Amino acid sequence: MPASGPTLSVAVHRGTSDGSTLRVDHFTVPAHDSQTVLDVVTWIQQNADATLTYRFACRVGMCGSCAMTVNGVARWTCRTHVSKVIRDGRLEIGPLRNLPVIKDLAVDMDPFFDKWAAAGGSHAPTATRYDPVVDIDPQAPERVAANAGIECINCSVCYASCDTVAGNPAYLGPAALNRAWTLVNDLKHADTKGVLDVVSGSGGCHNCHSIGSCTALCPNELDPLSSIAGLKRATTRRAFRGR
Amino acid sequence: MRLAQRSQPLWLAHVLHRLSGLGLALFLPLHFYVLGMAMSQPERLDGFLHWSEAPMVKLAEFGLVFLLAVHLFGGLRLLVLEFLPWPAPHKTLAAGAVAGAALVSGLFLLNAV
Amino acid sequence: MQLDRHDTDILILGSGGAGLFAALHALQSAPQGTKVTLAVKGLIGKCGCTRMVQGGYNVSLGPGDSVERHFMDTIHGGKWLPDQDMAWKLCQLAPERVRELENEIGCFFDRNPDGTLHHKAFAGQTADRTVHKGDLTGIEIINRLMEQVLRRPVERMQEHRAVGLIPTRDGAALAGVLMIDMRTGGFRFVRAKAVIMCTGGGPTMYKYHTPSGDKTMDGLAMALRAGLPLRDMEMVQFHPTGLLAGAHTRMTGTVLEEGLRGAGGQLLNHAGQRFMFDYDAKGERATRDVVSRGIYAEMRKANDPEQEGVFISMAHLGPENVAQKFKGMVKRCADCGFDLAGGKVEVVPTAHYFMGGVVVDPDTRTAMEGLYVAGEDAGGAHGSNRLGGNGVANSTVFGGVAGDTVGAEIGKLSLRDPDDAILQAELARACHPFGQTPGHVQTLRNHLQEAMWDHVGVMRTQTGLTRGVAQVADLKAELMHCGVEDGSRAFNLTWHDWLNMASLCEVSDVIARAALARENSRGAHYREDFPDPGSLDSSFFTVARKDGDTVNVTHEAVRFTIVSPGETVLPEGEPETLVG
Amino acid sequence: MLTLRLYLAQRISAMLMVPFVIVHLIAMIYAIQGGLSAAEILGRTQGSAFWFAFYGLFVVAAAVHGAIGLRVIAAEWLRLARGLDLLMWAAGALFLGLGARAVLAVTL
Ligand SMILES: Cc1cc2nc3c(=O)[nH]c(=O)nc-3n(C[C@H](O)[C@H](O)[C@H](O)COP(=O)(O)OP(=O)(O)OC[C@H]3O[C@@H](n4cnc5c(N)ncnc54)[C@H](O)[C@@H]3O)c2cc1C
Ligand code: HEM
Ligand code: SF4
Ligand code: F3S
Ligand code: FES
Repeated sequence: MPASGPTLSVAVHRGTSDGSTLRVDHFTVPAHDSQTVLDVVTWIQQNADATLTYRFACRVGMCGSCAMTVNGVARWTCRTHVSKVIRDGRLEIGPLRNLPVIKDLAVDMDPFFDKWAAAGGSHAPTATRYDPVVDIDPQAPERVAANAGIECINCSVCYASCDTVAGNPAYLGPAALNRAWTLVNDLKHADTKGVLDVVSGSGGCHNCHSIGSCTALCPNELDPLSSIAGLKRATTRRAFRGR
Repeated sequence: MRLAQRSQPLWLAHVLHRLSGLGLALFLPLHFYVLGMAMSQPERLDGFLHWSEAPMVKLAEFGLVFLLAVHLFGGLRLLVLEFLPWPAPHKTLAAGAVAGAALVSGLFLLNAV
Repeated sequence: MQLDRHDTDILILGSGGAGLFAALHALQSAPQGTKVTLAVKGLIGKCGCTRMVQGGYNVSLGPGDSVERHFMDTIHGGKWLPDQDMAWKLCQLAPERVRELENEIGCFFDRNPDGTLHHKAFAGQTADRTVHKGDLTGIEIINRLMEQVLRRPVERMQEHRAVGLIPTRDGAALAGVLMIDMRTGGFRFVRAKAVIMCTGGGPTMYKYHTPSGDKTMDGLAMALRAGLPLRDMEMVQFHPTGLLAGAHTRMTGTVLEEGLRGAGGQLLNHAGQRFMFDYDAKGERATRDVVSRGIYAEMRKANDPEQEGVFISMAHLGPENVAQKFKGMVKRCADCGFDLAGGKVEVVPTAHYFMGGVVVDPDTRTAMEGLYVAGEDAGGAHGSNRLGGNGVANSTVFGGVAGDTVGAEIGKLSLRDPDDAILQAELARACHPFGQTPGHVQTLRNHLQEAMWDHVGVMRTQTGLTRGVAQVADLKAELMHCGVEDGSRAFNLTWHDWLNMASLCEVSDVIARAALARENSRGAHYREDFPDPGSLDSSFFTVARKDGDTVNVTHEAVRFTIVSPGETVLPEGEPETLVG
Repeated sequence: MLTLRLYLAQRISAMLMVPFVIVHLIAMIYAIQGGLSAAEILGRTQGSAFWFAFYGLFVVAAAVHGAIGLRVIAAEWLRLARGLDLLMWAAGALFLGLGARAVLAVTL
């Protein structure tokens, strides 16, 4: 489709992880005032190349399915305005790093969620649906710490940005460890010991080198770096208490 | 694609710390070896130390102290980050560490020349 | 054609609040060793609308509140059309479900300073009863549920799209579901003793809409083709303030939260003047349907292609104050280039929720053995309008109920063989676009969205609806000639756009016909030619059924099994409302 | 591939080395004034129980710390999976062996 008016020059990484069909395609996309990177990708699929694959769902930054690498940085594309990331009228868009590519811009997120589960990432109850909801002081330090990390949309931006994940495939990664930290601070959680055990294992929190790309890039402004430091302290304290 | 996320200060601090650690680890055996000469062949040690007057060797020496200083302050930064539950201004900490390292190695350089 | 065949005991479609709760409860209540499979169009927990819930969850756990009060508010909100047994079950089980979420699933609902659960006020309710986690309640609920499901032995079929419900040869029972494994593009037929359908409706056939992009009425289209009765299909809820940012951005239509109006936000028309007081004494604070109609009327009056919508303005409340109180909203607007705190943002009513759905009993059973439906796909609980906060309550309550019901009944159910003719017909239907010359699916979708918005939208007339029915039929025919390139079918989004469009066309037709069949105005359904609500005592709901190639809509009387118009179940002496 | 135990060993040795390195750095800055000679070094350190303990502990800490550090780098940058333990112990032994020899040479 010929475009009149201002345009963007967009390079899109195509293909699958097996590498057989990897290539970069170039497109010219009409530019608009309110335009997100997801809109650019959508325009290409709808108007220029019907075979382009990408993933999105909510389109407002809640589901964390639309993350891609944009001009070298992992971002949620539905909430990334083009003007914020464009360089010299150019966009380069690829799949997230550190995860297998299914096709084009869609990655397989299973390893990310497998690690989420492996880091002990789910609540173990201390009460049932027949018990009243317990009172929790919203100012209790544990609750404050847990609240600070709980609103993760599991978008994998941090995971894709972490060089430790890139170098060490066993490393659980920032998001899973951030969730583990919220569980350690969950006053209702029955298995704090279990969480501290798994995050002390070979893929655990001690592999983190505080590189901080996770905290710098989390679109929800969470701070996995500090959460992981919290886990390091908690496990160290426990080691010295000899339990 | 160039990984632009790597231009953030904490990433640079990490790489600097790693490279300095690696440099130290590679240099250390050499350093020990040279000092070990004091036991068997003190004259060769002296010979070696004479070289150290040479500009090249001076530069290398300065480099080592620099590495040690960088690694020391980088390491202190990490230890503070991990063991003291300080809130977020990690970047300031990183900058401070670099400044400290520059100070020490600068001092050393001044003394050496 | 290559068709992979697979068997399971319990197959769940969709991973919103309904699907995930169905999975957890099925595992709890079915005999040991029962195989549970979760198939979903996106990734588990990362698609659908439950995740997008902002406001919160209605539950009568607050001081002075009661199940009776919640029930009466639901009946009043639904203008006496809800199925009363379903509405009662919704209100009755909500407390248990919230305690389950908090105590067993591990949700962090917000607390009062004294440590008790915080309940906030939501429009149209006589008590503060909406529990929440900030304004991202859905993320909290779905993330915690997803974690619980991921660590349990549930067979996962992610990025699997259901395309057809395949009955047995005698048509009395469901044999299984035909699916596309989206990643490979291959077909898969999954037989199951029981299927729980939780695909979540989703009125995305409107020009402006809020739901997640994966929701395109697939479930209701499949149910319709399988001959199941659908009720309340004219009932589409519009949220008054959707963001308007142009046709080229997926941001358009997304919700600006209700609380903005509640806090004093002003709506300004094209002349820059407030107008809501012309329509209702409560001004901007009137209920969703009233405000939506007010905005729509102003838009129509101005008829300005340069500025379609109206503006919401918050600046008079102090930009810093707004930025602090509505942090998430202000940031969301800023991300797409608008200044909500200090400037004005263009808004428009946006299709938000679908009250209509498959006819079910209060235990989620349908007319077809082996098929259970829960969540937004099921009709009845809300009648003509859904209270804010009752949507996620509905999906989680009935998802759990479905899991329990199926778990208890699974022992009596067995695997059945499909009607091969129907299976082949559904396969052919899904592959239809590959036999046509490639066209531009998106253009057709745009036309459908325009047609539904113009003729079957916020305000309706017989002429408009008739035109709507005709236009939808034309688009359906056009779609049948619009092909998709048959290169690789693996993760071929354009093929799925075509299938989405097919579902939307089928259901749009039913919406328009049901709207024609209701010649009065109730809740979300407003007929300019019949503005009267009609007599409450003779309230009826519409039931649509596929009959050959057409859809027939009939009326059925609402049964007042618990309370009749003019009565209340609140104990004597209870105040009318607890909110001041 | 860092577990809690390796992590603790690396961090504790690092903390231990902080005063060592600072003292060593000051000593070096002081010592190089006017050039270095074997006699000068040996004159300061030989026969001193303090310097023996100081450098002895320093070497042990550095051996532990450096060996674990190399293990991490090998894992992440060279993608070694097996042989990590071997590498770590070998590096540690080398540091310790050469270091012990050096300490003995300058303090005995
Ligand atoms: C922006 C927004 C805000 C909202 N805020 C509130 C609120 O504050 N309070 C409230 O009570 N309600 C709210 N709602 C409504 C609420 O989200 C819904 O009522 C409820 O979550 C529906 O749950 P569900 O499980 O039925 O469907 P969903 O959560 O939508 O899940 C549907 C699932 O089915 C899958 N699916 C769809 N088609 C297929 C197919 N063909 N094959 C396989 N899988 C398929 C989808 O991918 C998804 O996983 C809001 C809705 C929106 C859009
Ligand atoms: C003042 C003394 C020292 C301090 C405070 C210190 C501190 C640290 C810390 C905290 C780390 C962990 C970094 C991470 O996990 O990212 C580290 C790593 C390392 N250190 Fe040191 N160190 C010191 C001295 C030394 C010495 C003398 C050597 C030389 C053998 C050395 C070699 C290394 C190596 C090779 C690493 C691994 C680098 C990496 O993982 O990135 N360190 N140091
Ligand atoms: S921590 Fe932030 S970046 Fe990481 S997955 Fe969660 S929301 Fe995404
Ligand atoms: S980027 Fe990676 S190394 Fe740690 S601080 Fe964040 S997880
Ligand atoms: S599409 Fe949901 S976060 Fe972007």
